[in-house]
Amino acid sequence: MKKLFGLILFMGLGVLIILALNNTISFPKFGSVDLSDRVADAYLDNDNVSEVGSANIVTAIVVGYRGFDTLGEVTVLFISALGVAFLFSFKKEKRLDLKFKPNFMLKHGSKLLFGIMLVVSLYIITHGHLTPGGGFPGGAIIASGVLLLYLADDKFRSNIKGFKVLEGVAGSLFVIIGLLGLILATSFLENFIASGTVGQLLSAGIIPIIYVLIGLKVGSEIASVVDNFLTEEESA
Amino acid sequence: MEILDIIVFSLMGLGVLFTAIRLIIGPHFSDRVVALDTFNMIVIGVIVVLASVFKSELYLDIAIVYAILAFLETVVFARYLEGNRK
Amino acid sequence: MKYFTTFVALLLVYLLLAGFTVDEVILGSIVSAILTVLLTKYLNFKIDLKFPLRLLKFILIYIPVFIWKLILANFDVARRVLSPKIPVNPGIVKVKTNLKSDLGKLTLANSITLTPGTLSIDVLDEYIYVHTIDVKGSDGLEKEKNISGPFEKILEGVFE
Amino acid sequence: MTIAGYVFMIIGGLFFLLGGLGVLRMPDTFNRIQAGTKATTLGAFSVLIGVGLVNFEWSWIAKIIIIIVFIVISNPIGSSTIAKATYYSKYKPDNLVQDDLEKRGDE
Repeated sequence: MKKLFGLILFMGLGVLIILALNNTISFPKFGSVDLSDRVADAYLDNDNVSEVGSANIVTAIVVGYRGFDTLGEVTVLFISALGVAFLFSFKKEKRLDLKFKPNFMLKHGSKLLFGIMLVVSLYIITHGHLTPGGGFPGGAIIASGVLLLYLADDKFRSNIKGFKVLEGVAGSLFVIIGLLGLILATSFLENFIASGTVGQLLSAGIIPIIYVLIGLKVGSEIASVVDNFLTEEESA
Repeated sequence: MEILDIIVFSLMGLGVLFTAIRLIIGPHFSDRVVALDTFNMIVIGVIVVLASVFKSELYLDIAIVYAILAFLETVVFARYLEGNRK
Repeated sequence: MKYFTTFVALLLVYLLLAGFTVDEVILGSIVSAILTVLLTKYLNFKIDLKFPLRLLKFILIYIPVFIWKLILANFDVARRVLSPKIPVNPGIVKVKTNLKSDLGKLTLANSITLTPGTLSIDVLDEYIYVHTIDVKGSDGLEKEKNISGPFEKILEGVFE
Repeated sequence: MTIAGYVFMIIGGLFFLLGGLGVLRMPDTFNRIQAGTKATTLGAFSVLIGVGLVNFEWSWIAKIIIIIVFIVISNPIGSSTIAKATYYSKYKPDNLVQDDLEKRGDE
């Protein structure tokens, strides 16, 4: 039954792809695309740096112009975390037994390093509009800190409920800020705060706020994936 | 100063080459982990010197993040190796 | 007091990364305050009034010795790498340490790894298990002098 | 200042080269760990100080301090983790003349 269902899904997807590629109306003909007529030029235009207010052009595109896409990306990550949680069980009570004790230096040194890692990750998240980096790498570093503690301490169990609450709150706030843009300005996720001087910490309007939320959401999602992999059900 | 940059880069590049050879031929998994650890440290050096060549301190952020991830990588591989017990 | 030192350490790291401006100090204080509440239960440093003196000892006595030993270690490595004919008889020896605090043991083990010819593998109870390239000296005391001698006394002054 | 910085950087590069050579030429895993860790720690130290001297500004030096502290703490920890893993794995080198850890038994 499962295999049949999978086959139907697979074939349906194939049909959809063929239909989409066969569509001659919405796709320009091969070789006839006018590359000078793309939005990329407008994004990279120097005037737009002052329009968005972000010193980092990648951040300006990812959050400023393509905020809606980013919301989708974060949702993809959320769904994959949910998939991992489904694949394993929900009733996680016991820490997975790693059989081998971590050595002393790793166990005690990782606590020192964890502090540095968290500060670095928060620095990267909050400076996403000024330096390379931003929400996604910062969130990944938070999660790697959690992974380090899991590997370094065989008794450690992170507060996974806190992570879930954090993830939910961050996701909801992202959407709420988008809706505020719809109300206060004209469209979803539009910037409604003055963008300030380029290069200052408090600049670029809603970009830093959204990037902080993305960072917290990504970090807590990946941390919950790590937790799911390293815990198991209480064997009855 | 360009010639000095080239000297530094070539020294580090030779180091990277040697560790890469060990990474490929290393008879055991543990040798590969050691080679990878050394490799990552040299790459941190390369990033820092690149930051100096490009005169941009933003590259140092990348070096910090790389150092963090390199350490984590070493720990993860080492813990995996422990599972391969005799 | 415990909260305060954690807070100061985190804020220092943040400000070193971000630079000293008014905005950064405010943001860094918020970030460090949140992290302090989350992290204090994992970090347990014993901090008392002698702390500045200890820090001074650490910087002025420990670090120069450490760097000197590190340079010696590298010349040792260079000698071994460039002439692999030097006979090696490696072994794992245990070294007793008198340090009680975890941080002290950690620093001692890390220092041993970075000194000539030794590599600390694990710390169990009050023994540090060290891999040495060349097992010297048959009785225990002599070995300990060779391996952990220079650091043990300094770190006792710092951490105990 | 620039000259001194470049001297440090070249010394650091030499130590990195030495680390790579050590990892390649040493006979067994523990010796490779030793050579790799020591040489790369001092090499990174030296290169970072050199870059700090070439670009003698506060924003550079602050970040360099963070990297040095992180490397000095993390590098020995990482190598001792590999060493312990190697010791208990099936690839343990068999040329040890003395082995105190074995007397202690498993874990």
